[in-house]
Amino acid sequence: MSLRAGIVLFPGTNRERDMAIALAKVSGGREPVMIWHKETSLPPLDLIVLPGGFSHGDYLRCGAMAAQSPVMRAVRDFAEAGGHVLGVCNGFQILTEAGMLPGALLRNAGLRFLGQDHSMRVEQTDSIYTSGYAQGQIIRVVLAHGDGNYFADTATLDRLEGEGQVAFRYASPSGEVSDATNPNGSQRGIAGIISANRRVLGLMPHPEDYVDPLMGGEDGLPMFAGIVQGLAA
Amino acid sequence: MKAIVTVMLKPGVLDPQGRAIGHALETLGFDGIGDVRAGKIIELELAETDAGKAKAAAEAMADKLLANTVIESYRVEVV
Amino acid sequence: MKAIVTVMLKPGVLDPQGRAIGHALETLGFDGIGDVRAGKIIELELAETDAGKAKAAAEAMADKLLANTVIESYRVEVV
Amino acid sequence: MSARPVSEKLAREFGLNAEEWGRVQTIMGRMPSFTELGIFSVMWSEHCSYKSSRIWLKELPTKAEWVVHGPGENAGVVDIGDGLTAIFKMESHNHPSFIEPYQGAATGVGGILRDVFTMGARPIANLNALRFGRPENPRTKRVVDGVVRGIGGYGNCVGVPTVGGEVNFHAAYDGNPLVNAMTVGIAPKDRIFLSAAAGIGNQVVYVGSKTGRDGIHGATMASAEFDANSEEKRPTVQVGDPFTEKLLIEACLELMGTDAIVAIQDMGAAGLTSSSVEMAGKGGVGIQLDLDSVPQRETGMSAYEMMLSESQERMLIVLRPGAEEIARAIFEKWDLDFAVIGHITDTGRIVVRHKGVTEADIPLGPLADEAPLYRRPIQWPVPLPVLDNATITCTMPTDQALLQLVASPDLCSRAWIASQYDPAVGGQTVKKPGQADAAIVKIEGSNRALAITTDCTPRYCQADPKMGGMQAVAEAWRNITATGARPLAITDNMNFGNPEKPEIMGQFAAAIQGMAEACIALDFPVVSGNVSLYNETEGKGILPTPAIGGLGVIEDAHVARGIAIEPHQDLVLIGETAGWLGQSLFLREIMGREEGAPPPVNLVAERRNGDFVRHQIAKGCVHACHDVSDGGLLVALAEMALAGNCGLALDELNTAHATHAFLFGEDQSRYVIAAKDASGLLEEARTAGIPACLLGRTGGNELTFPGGSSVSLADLKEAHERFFKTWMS
Ligand SMILES: Nc1ncnc2c1ncn2[C@@H]1O[C@H](COP(=O)(O)OP(=O)(O)O)[C@@H](O)[C@H]1O
Ligand SMILES: [Mg+2]
Repeated sequence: MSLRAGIVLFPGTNRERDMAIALAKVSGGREPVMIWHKETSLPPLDLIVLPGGFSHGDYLRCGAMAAQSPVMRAVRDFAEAGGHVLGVCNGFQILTEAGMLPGALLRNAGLRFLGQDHSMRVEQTDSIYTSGYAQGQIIRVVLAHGDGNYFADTATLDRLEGEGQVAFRYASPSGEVSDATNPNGSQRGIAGIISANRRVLGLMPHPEDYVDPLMGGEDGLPMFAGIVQGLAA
Repeated sequence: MKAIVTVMLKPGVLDPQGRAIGHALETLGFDGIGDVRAGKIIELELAETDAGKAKAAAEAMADKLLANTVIESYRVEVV
Repeated sequence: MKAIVTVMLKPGVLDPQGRAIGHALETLGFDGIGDVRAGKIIELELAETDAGKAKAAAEAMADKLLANTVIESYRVEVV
Repeated sequence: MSARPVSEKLAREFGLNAEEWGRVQTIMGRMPSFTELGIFSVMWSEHCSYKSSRIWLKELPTKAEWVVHGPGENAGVVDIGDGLTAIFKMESHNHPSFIEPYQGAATGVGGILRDVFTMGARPIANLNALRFGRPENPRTKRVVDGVVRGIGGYGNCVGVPTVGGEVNFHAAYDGNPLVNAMTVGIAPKDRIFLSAAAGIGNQVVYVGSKTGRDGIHGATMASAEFDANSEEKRPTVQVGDPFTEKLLIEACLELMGTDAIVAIQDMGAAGLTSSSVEMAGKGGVGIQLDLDSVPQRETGMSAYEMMLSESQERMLIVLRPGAEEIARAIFEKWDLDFAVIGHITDTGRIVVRHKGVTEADIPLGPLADEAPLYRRPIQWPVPLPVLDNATITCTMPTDQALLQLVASPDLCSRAWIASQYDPAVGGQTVKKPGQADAAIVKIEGSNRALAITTDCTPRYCQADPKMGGMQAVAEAWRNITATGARPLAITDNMNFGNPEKPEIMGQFAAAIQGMAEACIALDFPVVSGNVSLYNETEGKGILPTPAIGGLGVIEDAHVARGIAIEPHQDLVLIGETAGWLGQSLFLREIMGREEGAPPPVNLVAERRNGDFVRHQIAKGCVHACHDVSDGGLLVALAEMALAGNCGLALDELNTAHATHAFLFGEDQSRYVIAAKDASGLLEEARTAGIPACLLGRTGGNELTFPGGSSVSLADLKEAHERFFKTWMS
């Protein structure tokens, strides 16, 4: 099946190619459409991706200005109508700034940009994004962010945990989750969360950068394969 | 008029930057340093000449864009 | 006492952040927006109880660490 | 700055000497205006005119079948096959980075990116070659922190992966850190954009950011020594805006997809002045600028200020007739300034108009051709004498010496730095920092990949500038070779002290000679570069540092090798080992001596050994490969073990040399190869007359040395990672 995916381009977006390559890889080479942030309506799509980058330079707060883009109204409508939206890194920040996912992403606790590999644990598998993994599976991903420190108040965190909305947590390669395995100070080691209806996922790490052993790994591939499978069903 | 919007993290939100600054100041030999909080300040030149209206406008800007009220609080001053 | 250090880019120094904020506010439909400058604010709790001394200490901190005086200027207020 | 009376005194202040001032007056045939004097002074600064270095740079070989554009353009261009070219250059931002480390380094990255995309290339990789003062110097830490943050802050935001570089520490850089940034881009061979203006009447268009009073006289500052008053030069610091740069890249590449552009040039050092003078000068035409139309960030700017401003993220374009609307629409889409600020004339002059006044009217030919050119007095360096190994008795056990070496600032893990950069954005990075001797970046949509490295060993250059220059080129060639790629060409960044001192000019000339010999012997021409002189503070110069940025190509990225070993493999050493300890890190770090001649490079052996290694990799006989450089053989082996998280055991040595000399000597042209079964490779080496010997086997959790001592991988890793962790905590 060929996936109709759209990638939103904000000024300063820079991981749209990485994402397009990953999506094309699982959809028989079909390239996703690129959607400019000034658009107000969307073509028919199965999936919208908000990719990584530094939208508007990450000035003021990461994702804050992008969340106010004209296109975001259409993205929100799409999600409210049950559409699937994936936000990675800057895309995750935009989703929280737009209020489409709870919480916020603060400056990394170490106050430095993190450009490195890290492991994360798959915390739930009942979404198209996570169904390709086993519960508790440890996957290796690329981190590339300065503001990935997930914050929400305790009530929100408890609700997310209770509803199975914590999708990924930072972990050691052997699967432990502790302060020592938390690269950026995120509350409860949260690397990604999913909406209650399991259709909107936001995560800081970059699964799209590990879809080819040549580039160092393919632990991200099951996410994209799962998306295609899920949306074909 | 000029509106000055000061944006600080809310009290319950950990402020690693403030903490790092406090730590660095101590390392530099300054003492008697308690809590340190880091925030942002945005100074806006506004065409508006009525102080009340300018303040209201700046507050609207803060609500909409300048502050993220999930984690931040703000105050507006008009000069 | 509490010292509030406000750090802004010196006049004439490019402020890409301020520019982007101004632009975003215009896109959001706010009008009459002139120059926008973005800066930092650092609030310090100090054990010092003498206002003059607290101010002097905060100024020393700003010179040494809080401001990059090559491109930034600061002001200190004690409350 | 308001206009001041023009006089010889002012000319001096602007950095022109008496003779140059005389020449300005002759060219003009009258007293120049304030703005005109400003234009002459920046165009004739060392930074823009290469007046001390040009005659020597001519000695570098610049041609090969695969060279499309050599030095003279914004960046060098080489053919990499499949109708594509790689466009690359390295550039220094040394002085700004000392004054304001974050912004200095950031704008350095921004500047070199523009040199590359101005030619039509999409930037695909950044590298940086950094030299800092002693870690003990309290200032060094702040400089390192700021420079690393600045490089990351800019490169990460523009979305170009930072894939490599190098770092050294030495007291000679205490007051003069070096920040050399390199960018590599890719462009179709038939869509390369040059800067020579053409077409009388064509519009000259300004795009990007607005002009402010930033960095006025930056070019002259970069051409002056620091003194105790250099604090006062601080207002020339520029702030970079990587967000605008990202938009500028996209907008320029979009415009380059149309046929709107006749010529395009970034505004680098000396901004509007050098870009307009160079474009018109190269095209043999004239140019008229109307400064009233220049997008301005500040009010009341004078012609002088606008002509000399070094505000970042700006470009100058000559458009084809009728292309204005297409171009304007693209830049408006990307929210960038766009303004027609002049036109091409047939006068052979640059004419600058502002508020109805002609502020400058200068003949371009003389401004460029009659620019001063100096054959400065030279005192040729006397290389240090060869160190007698017999004077080195080492009682430190091998394991301890290794641990101490890998923990030293020049050899320790660079992960603390590299992990603040995004190495992966773009999704094409095959080998990231630390994984291979050269970074490997694939070309999207193809199996082809580039191998990219930066190299220089300044302590060798200090001891013998000619041999040091040769070694730097050879090491770049070797690092590319060790990945299996075919070396194509280099860019260079010549960082030296005050050229008015004969001994400094001697270092410069000797380094060039060594580089040229290596380039010729290795078919590795120079296609672009940069010269940074006057790297002195209060009369104290840096180590001569001819940084080399090397580029190679490999047809199939899958064939590229890294340095990581795995268990059950043979370890083979290729190349001759004489146990050369002079200028080695062992001598400095373990024996506390900085002495002797550097290891000689035998260019014939270099080429022969390298060609053999590359051939073996192409045949699939090599699992991992690492060149032997700083720290010698045992450090190379330790790095392979750390990269693969795999131990190794060395056989007893079969050598006449002392153990420490064999294990830590820095003889050149050597590689360590790990292979499943090395017997065939050893046999082929014997037949080909290549020195090769079996060193031992991989496996286990420790490194076992001749004599039986050992180090655990865990201890090795701890030692390797300790320095930055402790220093920066
Ligand atoms: N050391 C060098 N070796 C070879 N070419 C050089 C060297 N230094 C400068 N060049 C060449 O001289 C030209 C001018 O360089 P530069 O002034 O750095 O350019 P820009 O104006 O872009 O800063 C470029 O083509 C550059 O490649
Ligand atoms: Mg240039």
